[in-house]
Amino acid sequence: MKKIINDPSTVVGESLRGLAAAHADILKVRTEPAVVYRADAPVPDKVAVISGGGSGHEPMHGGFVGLGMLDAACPGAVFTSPTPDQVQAAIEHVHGGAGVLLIVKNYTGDVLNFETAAEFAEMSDVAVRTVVIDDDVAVKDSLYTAGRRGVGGTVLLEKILGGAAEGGYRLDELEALARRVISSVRSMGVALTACTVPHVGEPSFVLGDDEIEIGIGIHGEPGRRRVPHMPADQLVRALLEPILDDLPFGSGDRVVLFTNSMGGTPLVELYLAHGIAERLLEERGIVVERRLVGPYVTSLEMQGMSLTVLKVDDEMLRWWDAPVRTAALRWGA
Amino acid sequence: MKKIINDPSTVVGESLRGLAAAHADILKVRTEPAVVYRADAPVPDKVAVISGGGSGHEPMHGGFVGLGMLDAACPGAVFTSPTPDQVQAAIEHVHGGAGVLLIVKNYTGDVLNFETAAEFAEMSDVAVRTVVIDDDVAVKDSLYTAGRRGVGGTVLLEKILGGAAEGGYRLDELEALARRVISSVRSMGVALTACTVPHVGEPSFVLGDDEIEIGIGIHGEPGRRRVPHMPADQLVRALLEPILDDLPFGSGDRVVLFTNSMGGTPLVELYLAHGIAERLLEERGIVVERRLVGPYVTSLEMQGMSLTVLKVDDEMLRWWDAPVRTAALRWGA
Amino acid sequence: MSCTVDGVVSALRSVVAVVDEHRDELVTLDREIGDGDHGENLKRGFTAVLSKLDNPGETPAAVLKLVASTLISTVGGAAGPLYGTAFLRASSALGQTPELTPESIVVALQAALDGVVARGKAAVGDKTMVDALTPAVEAAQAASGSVAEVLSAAADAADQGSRDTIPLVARKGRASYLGERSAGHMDPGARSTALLLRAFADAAS
Amino acid sequence: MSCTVDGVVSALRSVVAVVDEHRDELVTLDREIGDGDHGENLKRGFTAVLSKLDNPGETPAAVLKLVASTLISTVGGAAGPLYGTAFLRASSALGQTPELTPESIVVALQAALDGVVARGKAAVGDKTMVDALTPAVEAAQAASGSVAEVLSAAADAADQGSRDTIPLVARKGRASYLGERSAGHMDPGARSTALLLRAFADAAS
Ligand SMILES: Nc1ncnc2c1ncn2[C@@H]1O[C@H](COP(=O)(O)OP(=O)(O)O)[C@@H](O)[C@H]1O
Ligand SMILES: Nc1ncnc2c1ncn2[C@@H]1O[C@H](COP(=O)(O)OP(=O)(O)O)[C@@H](O)[C@H]1O
Ligand SMILES: [Mg+2]
Ligand SMILES: [Mg+2]
Ligand SMILES: [Mg+2]
Ligand SMILES: [Mg+2]
Repeated sequence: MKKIINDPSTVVGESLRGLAAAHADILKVRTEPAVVYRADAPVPDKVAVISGGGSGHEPMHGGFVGLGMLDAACPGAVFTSPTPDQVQAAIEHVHGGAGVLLIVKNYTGDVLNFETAAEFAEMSDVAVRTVVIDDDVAVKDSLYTAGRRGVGGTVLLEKILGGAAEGGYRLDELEALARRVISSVRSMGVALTACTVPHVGEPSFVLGDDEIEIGIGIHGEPGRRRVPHMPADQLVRALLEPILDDLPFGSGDRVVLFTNSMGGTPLVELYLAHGIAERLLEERGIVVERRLVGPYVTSLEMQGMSLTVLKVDDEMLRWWDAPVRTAALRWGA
Repeated sequence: MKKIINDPSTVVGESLRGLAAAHADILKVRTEPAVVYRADAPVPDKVAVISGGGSGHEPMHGGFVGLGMLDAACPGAVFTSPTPDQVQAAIEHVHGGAGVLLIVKNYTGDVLNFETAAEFAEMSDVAVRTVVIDDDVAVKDSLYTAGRRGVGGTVLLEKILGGAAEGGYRLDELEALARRVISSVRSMGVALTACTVPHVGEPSFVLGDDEIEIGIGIHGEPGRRRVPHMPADQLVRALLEPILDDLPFGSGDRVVLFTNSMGGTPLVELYLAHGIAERLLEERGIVVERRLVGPYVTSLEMQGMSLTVLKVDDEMLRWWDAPVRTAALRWGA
Repeated sequence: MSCTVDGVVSALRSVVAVVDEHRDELVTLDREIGDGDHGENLKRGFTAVLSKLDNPGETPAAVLKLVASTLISTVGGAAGPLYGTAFLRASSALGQTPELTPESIVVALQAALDGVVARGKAAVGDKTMVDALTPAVEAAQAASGSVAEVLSAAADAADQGSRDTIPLVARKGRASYLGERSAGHMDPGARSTALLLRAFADAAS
Repeated sequence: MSCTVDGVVSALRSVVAVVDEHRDELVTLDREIGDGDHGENLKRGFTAVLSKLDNPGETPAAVLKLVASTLISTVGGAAGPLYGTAFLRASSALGQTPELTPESIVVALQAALDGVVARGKAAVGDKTMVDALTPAVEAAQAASGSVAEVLSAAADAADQGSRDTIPLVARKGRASYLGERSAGHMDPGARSTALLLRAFADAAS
């Protein structure tokens, strides 16, 4: 394992120090327990939006902390959900009197840890609402699974909610908007290579020279099926069709298209894939209103990509377009 | 070779289509010959700033086209400098009557191709100046080499010049500023893994499981020396010391620190390295005024990083801070 | 072991050692059908527990509560809240008793299982730690004899329960994403439950 | 070959075939001490040349000018402007002559070399295409006989010159970044120069 680290057990802490040094105008970091929070937190009378999850998905979530997006992020160990006391510390630190919205990706660990924290917060009279995002169509959503995973859609959700919170939405309104976004967003991903978790030291799965894994999550977990590698035209179709068929999306729908790199896929490939996705959507009469292209929800150095499609309306677009000033996403500010 | 492409010979063209689709509000793409240019070009009475180089370094340069940075970028084949007619087309397309500044990275191919284009432009009465950036301290600068390579410093140069051009600098002033930036910036890089050029199909060099290559360029070319992998503290020092000793940088100097990923290194590692670099600079009494952290000058999927340090003054900082609105760098706009 | 605070503390020290020793095995199991962090998560948690055992409190319940809160705040993932809840409920079930008895062990184990089920909503057969803990509780109830004998029966049953997870298709936790591909592997949480119980049983004998 | 336009065009067709055939070899040489694109660059360039050979113009000079401008606008890298300049200067040197002679070949080769040196500023021994082209010009000047014989002498000398680059430490181009590590490898541009001249010589005989 070759990584730019000193010691697997100090990776997250040391990385957070670098993050804080790099973006002192936007965010601050506290440790024990680890929380990344807005430099100007708490923002009085604004609903605080908090998220978190395992590390290794950078820039998610720490890179989305700042004006118009998250008030705080709770980074767990690599690929491990954070602990309740991180979430509690985040709540105490950033709540501005108008309540807190917790954005949780649907994994058993994340759900349980955030749930515990929410119970504590309620005891100290902070109004807390939790929304769980589960946009990954690769996972069968049934009574017999832990349900769909939260993946790329999380970025779109955090941007839109962060914008609306900054714009004055009350907790109820924000929760309602969150639920609409969650029910309108779908994603699917593919891995060309596996990634190596620092404390494991070996790739999380092994793919042959000409094999790819379709339907992977973002934690290096194996996917739904292993198939021979294919040309980009076919690959993008293999990701996009299950997404479109699921909601379903149809002619005339307005969408945000998010083409995400899993980390190790170069931009030259990612833009190529994005161009194909745009064309396929156009063929179906689906109108791409906004797009996001880049490595935003990653799995360390994994090569691969995911597509996320969100069916939008004017309200969502308004908050998507609203100013944002974070380490990873920035416009209008 | 597993890549998200259809055919090695169409990679650049297809990728540019995706870039254009993703950022129609910022840039446009023309083909045959390929040029990425500002959506609002030509900007009347502004010096046009043009750069270019081989593809495979994305987001450089296409991702830096837009308000406050480049007016046009000329993308060559992967790792191959563009041809003169691309540069000529760019000049024709974006010059707004106040002359053109060409930013060329110091590689024989780039220098020769831009030189040819500049000759043609002079014939058609467009005032053209060329500056050549050569910031890579890994290469010995002597009469017996092609001179130092242009690497990470290019981003800082393009941002500062783009800001100043937008701010009304005349061609002479801009050229003078460029020469000052070039003489004040130094870089050095390391590869943990090689990258694979699509039309080659195999890695450009082979590193052992515990080997790294110090002093690499950005074209997958081998570096100065191959050494056993080392902890991040040591690695960052091995990159930073030759930089600091070269200019040299000393106590009290004000700098911009740019911690760059070669593409495949995850942000969690990059921020960790950035934190170390900040600490080492602080120990030497060097004041970090601004920082940039991310994959901006890449070598496809190569894992590795580079450090760039620019000694700044108030004039440079002013244009660094000026609004920029491009696909890859954006603030204040 | 003595069944006072001191005995519980020294049992916990062996638990820490066992987790340490089996860290890689648990990582490997979790890589196969999960995300490879279970061994590391537990190691981080129990290492933190170890650092607190010098001030364990007055009663067995107090020690277990300390373990619970430490695990909750250091383990993360699914296992953190689940094991945390298990120890917390076991602690509550013990009340102020200064010394553990075979009966109190049974009550504590049952409370732990109830806690895990309440939090994680898993049933037997879902391929989780519940598949080790459920037979362990049943065996403890059926066992007679000393604390050591009760714990040993529980550990044996948990061990068998963890093996029985191998053919199962997961329906809870991260392994459930794999669908049919989760069959053929032992559940890491069931394995760690068996290891923990074995360590307690060994310490008691 | 005939030494009229038709002959030059058919020679160029064989050049294209040779470049195609040796594309991988040139890529490999360039990977070792450069960036691995030389074979691909020339292939792209000469493929473009091929597509233009149906309207070659009236004189040998016109064909070479067409080759020059096509290479300049399609090859990129160092080789594009250098080979482009070489063909452009050779074209100028030929003037309006309708048919090549042994003497005009010598003049054209000399002009090509001068152009490459003017653009690239490399001297013999710097480990570049100049190390193949310089001995080629000298051999052509010394040779007597037909166009075929002159070109053949040039090709032989270029071949030897390219081999002689192996032990050299590069002082120009991308290979110079490697310092001492560039020794032990043949320069890709010297090799392609030798291949081009060989293809012309073979076509002429
Ligand atoms: N809903 C649940 N109920 C009971 N146990 C569960 C549940 N979900 C997961 N587990 C247990 O947690 C173990 C995984 O723990 P761990 O790897 O530490 O967390 P994560 O899955 O978040 O990475 C599984 O092997 C399983 O035994
Ligand atoms: N200054 C120079 N003068 C003459 N030939 C040169 C010079 N620099 C490079 N070359 C030639 O160009 C060849 C490399 O061409 P190519 O790989 O196509 O371009 P690049 O180096 O830009 O990738 C070298 O092998 C060398 O023969
Ligand atoms: Mg986990
Ligand atoms: Mg090249
Ligand atoms: Mg796990
Ligand atoms: Mg080359």
